[in-house]
Amino acid sequence: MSSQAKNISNRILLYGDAILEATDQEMSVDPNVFVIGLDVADHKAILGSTRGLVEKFGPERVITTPLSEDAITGVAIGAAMAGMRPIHIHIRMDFLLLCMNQLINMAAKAHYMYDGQLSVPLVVRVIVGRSWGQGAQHSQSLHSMFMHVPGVKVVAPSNAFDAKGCMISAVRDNNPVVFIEQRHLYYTDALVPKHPYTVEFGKTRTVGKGEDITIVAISAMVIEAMKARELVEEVSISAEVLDPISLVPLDIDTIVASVSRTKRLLVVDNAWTICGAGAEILASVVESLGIKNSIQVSRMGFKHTTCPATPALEKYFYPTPVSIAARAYEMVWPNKPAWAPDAVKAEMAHQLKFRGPF
Amino acid sequence: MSSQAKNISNRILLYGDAILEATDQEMSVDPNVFVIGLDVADHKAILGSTRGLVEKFGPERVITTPLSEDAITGVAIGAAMAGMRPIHIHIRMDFLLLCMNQLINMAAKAHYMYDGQLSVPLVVRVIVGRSWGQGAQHSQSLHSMFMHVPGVKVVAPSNAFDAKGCMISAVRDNNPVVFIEQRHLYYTDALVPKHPYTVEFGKTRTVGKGEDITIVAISAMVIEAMKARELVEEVSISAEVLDPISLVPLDIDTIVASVSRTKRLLVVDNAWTICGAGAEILASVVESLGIKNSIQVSRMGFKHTTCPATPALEKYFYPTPVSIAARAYEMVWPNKPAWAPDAVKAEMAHQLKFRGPF
Amino acid sequence: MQDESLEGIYRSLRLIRRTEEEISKIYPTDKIKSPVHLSIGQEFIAVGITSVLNDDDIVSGTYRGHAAYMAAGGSLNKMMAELFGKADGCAGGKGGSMHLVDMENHVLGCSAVVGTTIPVAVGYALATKNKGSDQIVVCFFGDGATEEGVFFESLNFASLLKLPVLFVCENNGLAIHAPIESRWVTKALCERVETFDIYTSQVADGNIFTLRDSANKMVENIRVGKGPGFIECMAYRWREHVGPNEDFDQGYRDRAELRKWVENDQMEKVGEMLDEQMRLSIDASIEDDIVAAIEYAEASNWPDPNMLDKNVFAG
Amino acid sequence: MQDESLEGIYRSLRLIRRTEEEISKIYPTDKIKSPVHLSIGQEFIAVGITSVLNDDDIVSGTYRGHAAYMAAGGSLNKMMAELFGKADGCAGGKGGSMHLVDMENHVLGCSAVVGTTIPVAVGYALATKNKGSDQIVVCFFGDGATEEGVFFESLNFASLLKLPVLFVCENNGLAIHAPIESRWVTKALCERVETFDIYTSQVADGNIFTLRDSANKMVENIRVGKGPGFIECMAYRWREHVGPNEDFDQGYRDRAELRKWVENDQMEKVGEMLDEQMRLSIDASIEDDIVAAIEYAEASNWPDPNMLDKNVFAG
Ligand SMILES: Cc1ncc(C[n+]2csc(CCOP(=O)(O)OP(=O)(O)O)c2C)c(N)n1
Ligand SMILES: Cc1ncc(C[n+]2csc(CCOP(=O)(O)OP(=O)(O)O)c2C)c(N)n1
Ligand SMILES: [Mg+2]
Ligand SMILES: [Mg+2]
Repeated sequence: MSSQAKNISNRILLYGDAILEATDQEMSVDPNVFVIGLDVADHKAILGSTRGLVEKFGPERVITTPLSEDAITGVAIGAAMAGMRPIHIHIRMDFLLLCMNQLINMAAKAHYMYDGQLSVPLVVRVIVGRSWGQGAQHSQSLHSMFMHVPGVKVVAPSNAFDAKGCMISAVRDNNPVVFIEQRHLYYTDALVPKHPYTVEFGKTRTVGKGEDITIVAISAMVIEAMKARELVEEVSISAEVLDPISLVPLDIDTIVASVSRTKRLLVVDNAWTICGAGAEILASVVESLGIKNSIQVSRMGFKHTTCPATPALEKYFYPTPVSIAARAYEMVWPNKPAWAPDAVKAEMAHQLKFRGPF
Repeated sequence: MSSQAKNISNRILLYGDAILEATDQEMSVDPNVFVIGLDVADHKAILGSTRGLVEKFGPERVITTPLSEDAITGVAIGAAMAGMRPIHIHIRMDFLLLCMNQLINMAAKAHYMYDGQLSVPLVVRVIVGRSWGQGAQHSQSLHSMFMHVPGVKVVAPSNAFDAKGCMISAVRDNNPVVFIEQRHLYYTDALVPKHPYTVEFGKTRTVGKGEDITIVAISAMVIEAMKARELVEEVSISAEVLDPISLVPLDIDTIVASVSRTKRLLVVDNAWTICGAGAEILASVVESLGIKNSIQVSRMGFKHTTCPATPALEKYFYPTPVSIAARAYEMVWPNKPAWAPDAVKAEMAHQLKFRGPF
Repeated sequence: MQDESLEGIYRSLRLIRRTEEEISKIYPTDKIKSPVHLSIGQEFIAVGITSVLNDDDIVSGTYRGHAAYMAAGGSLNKMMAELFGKADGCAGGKGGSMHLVDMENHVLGCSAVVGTTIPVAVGYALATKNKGSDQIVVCFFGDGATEEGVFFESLNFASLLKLPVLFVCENNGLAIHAPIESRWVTKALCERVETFDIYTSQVADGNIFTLRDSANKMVENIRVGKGPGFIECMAYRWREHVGPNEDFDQGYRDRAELRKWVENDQMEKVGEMLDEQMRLSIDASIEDDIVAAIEYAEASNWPDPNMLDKNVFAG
Repeated sequence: MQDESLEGIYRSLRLIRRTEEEISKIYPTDKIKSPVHLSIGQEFIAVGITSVLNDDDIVSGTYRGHAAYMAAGGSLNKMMAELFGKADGCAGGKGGSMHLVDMENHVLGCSAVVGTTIPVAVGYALATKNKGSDQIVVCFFGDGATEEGVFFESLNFASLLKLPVLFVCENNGLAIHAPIESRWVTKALCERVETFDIYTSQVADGNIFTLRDSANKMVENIRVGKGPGFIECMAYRWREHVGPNEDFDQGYRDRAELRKWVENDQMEKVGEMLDEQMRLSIDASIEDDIVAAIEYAEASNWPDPNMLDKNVFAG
């Protein structure tokens, strides 16, 4: 209590509250920052992450919109071109498919196509759904589509600390930033300093040190990978877990350095793998290490199917601590018989506070 | 002349005429096949590839539409669900960004999400622009976005023969097929049998045999790669050039088999490389060869910038026979000084019949 | 499509209401593995419209699709099994509540992305017209869906080609919690739709017979090739946007509004027109059907894990 | 924004016409490295509208943007250099004819994807309103653009927030070669837009002064916070859709139509109102400007290869 009082600026904050605090702080210091989107001002407040903003800053700066994702994206782009800093929020990333034209043909290209005369300091916040029957159209994490196209930054903070720091960086960035928030992360918390701070894009974080294998995990998969890291300790495998935090820009050097040591690279993404972030990371690492430093590589991610609604199938759709641990084991001990972690430990690693409905 | 008369079914046909013939033949045998899109019935007839169809089949089967890509895609999907086989045409692939919601959230998922009760036999023809100031918004080839998502097939025939055979396969396929036609390919011709035939998806074609390096080239890059293959002969490099033809399904086995021999893999794509088809192919090959068969890998594609309009910059944007040859040389002889092909030969390899405007 | 006798209409209204009430009772047990968007209070729209259709007409609904699905005659057992995530569900458990489908009974697949089904329904109508069938397609959607650009694109195209489609906007004045005033600059939706040369009608009295009259006229026009029709039917969502409960304690709307609609509950009104005995026997048979559907869902197996990668592509 | 005297209007009309005529003469030499969508015959719209604007108002055009760019006062030299693909182009050669921009002179970036700029212009207007400035944004687009869903979404949102934007539809009856009858089920565009509570006016007589009157009233309303205005201005495209030539030999339209519009050529009409001497001196100075612009473009360097990867991201 007294230690908390001493260092009041270091509280435990939930993921959504961290985003809220970042937004609030940036709106307080910069009148150009505003929030726009469906349902940003209702009592659910985007899983609480916009709670209180409309009361504090008024409806002109927390703008509820009609169901018009395409136009509203264009509106946000136009406002950004005029010097404002919109934060456009989508309750599901799948809905970005309605505004790809504005995001890719306009936001990503404007600065280049107009040779620097215009820029688009726009944050696009998107929540990636999972479980409780989210199904095919409420579960997609489409970051690789944005990684593919020059001109958009992409961040996917895996914890509350990064969420706050990345949000402040995103708001201050002069480019469009797609900000990816996996739904389950809203049930996680972390120590979050009270003062505004930034997490710099393009710095891969080593979240767990290790010697035998490098696991690069993206977004919520960082949590799963950390649990897998515990599980493989049982069989004396020391796994290094890296969190790139930002996918554009991507700090590949830290990944390459780690893999040079461990000789094994496993990428675990919260998305499909084909042409995904994992394909990119594998390809980049292998290109950069060259033929002389040959390494073992593997990718995990969504099963390459549409996401099913029923939990009976959905449970096989995502990588889990168990499946990640098993894959890591296979890579480290390719010739030993297959191994799966102790059922009880695996179960514990599996647990999540979340339960449906959304 | 007499030999031509004997085998009249083997004519030289331009790329667009091959597509036209396939369309005509399929429309003739299957009343469910129809064409829909902007400008499909005007005198330019989509670079000639729909010439005469409206006169032959009437405006009910060659449907001109308003500028409403999103709805028209949905309309095509609905008609396909009802058993028809629409061919929806877009004069530029960039415009697919307006209908990603229908393509990805609906067409790609319907068969799975409705557990087989519905299917979407839809062909989406898209032309990829290049040169003459096409610039940022008329030059994108976004196939990797479609490769990423389960449920859509993707083909990119590199010559008139495959164009006809793939079009017939696409029309008969019970799934959405994105059919990619690079603009410059319209100036190429090939021997094309007159009778209807199919080119099966998922069969990588070896278009040039070689021993020292495997070059996988996509769409129009097959032509550039074949020219590069000639150029590197000068320095005694024997390059094997592979054309996957279809990217979904992708025949990786043929690629792996070739690379196992040559130990070198260069993918040349007509698109950006990050999270692109090249990343996927590199990652897949390396995963499947494992650590013991280490190989040299590299990717080429669009420079990772927005596409500039001016030819002064655009000429550095695309891989060319010269840059491909130079990269291949570097991979085969990493320790020799850099080499560039003879200027005159390079120039000849560079030539194209095309000149603007569109 | 559905029995248009009073009994038939009542049966349908009652079936939907009672099924959803049971769904909302079961929901807290977590047996239903899907978000549910209930139609309670809005059932009269789906029932009124489908009661004027032919058996082979096509119905397209939304993620709030239980009512349209049941009114069109979709299998109750399979719907319940779908909500339970079971193998015998109408989509083998892959769709859940938001993606109902029953092609045998002419229910097109529902979608969880607002507005997405509108052009798809138009495309289906293009096909039925081209095949020379006299099937029409009814496309249900909410007031929020009319804010999506694709709605206008679809109207224009459907009218240009005089396609046999009846658009039905279920205007419950809300999109999640956003009141219509925050989303529509005017209420002139019908006037707007008319500028596309589409017959329109607004049904504001919440009366299923007024709605049927409108629908009947529209459907007649559509069948003779006059092109699409559009009905805006005012309604009220009695429960929360998603989930089994009421939410009048959340402060974004007033229970007084609900009361007006409850007083005008079409299920009760139509029920009162029936002979008491008849009504009781219908009610009883509905309870049996629901119990049977729940038993069917409970007894159904979980989908086999190998179903995960089935049906990504059609053969 | 632009001199609203008769001389000013004439100067602007003549400048655009003559510049585009020169462009079409140069075009066959392949010095222009870009598809060109000429405004010849439609210049009066951009000129009429911009002549009622303030200097700091914002103009948003399309890929057919030469007229809007020049009328708004965009740099002629830089436009010509842009068409030539040179480093001194308004977009350093990266944009070409379809992506003109001149923020110094309040010309927002043009786009080659139809309809894309409409919501962007609305967003710019949101910002000017929020900043309390009395700038308004004029958003030009073609009849084809009104078929894209984003157009309606933009109207609704702009009107909901009463944003200071003037929508100007240049209705030339064609989208590439598709006549409006194949795309619009009715011509009731203004009526449709009015259902969004937006003031509208159709200018059908091809007269720049009628247009200015309409625009003046609209702009007045917009500036006092009454929200967006909408003008549909009928026009005719004298040249082919893209490229420097006429295309009456292609059979999709009739030269007789052209004749009517040529007889009513606003450049000539306004020119005739001027004192002969004055007119000649304006004409001469325009020729000088164009020659200078072409020289500027010719003399300008090609962009340095290292510009290829500059400005992908803003610093
Ligand atoms: C394109 C899209 N945007 C946002 C959402 C999130 N969402 C789900 S339902 C809904 C409200 C839709 O309102 P309405 O169309 O009136 O239907 P109702 O729920 O009232 O029946 C919203 C915004 C979505 N599913 N799809
Ligand atoms: C979204 C989109 N679809 C299609 C095209 C191809 N296209 C270029 S111009 C054009 C016609 C546009 O017509 P309109 O808006 O009336 O403008 P106009 O050319 O007549 O000035 C079309 C269809 C495009 N550029 N963008
Ligand atoms: Mg509603
Ligand atoms: Mg036009």
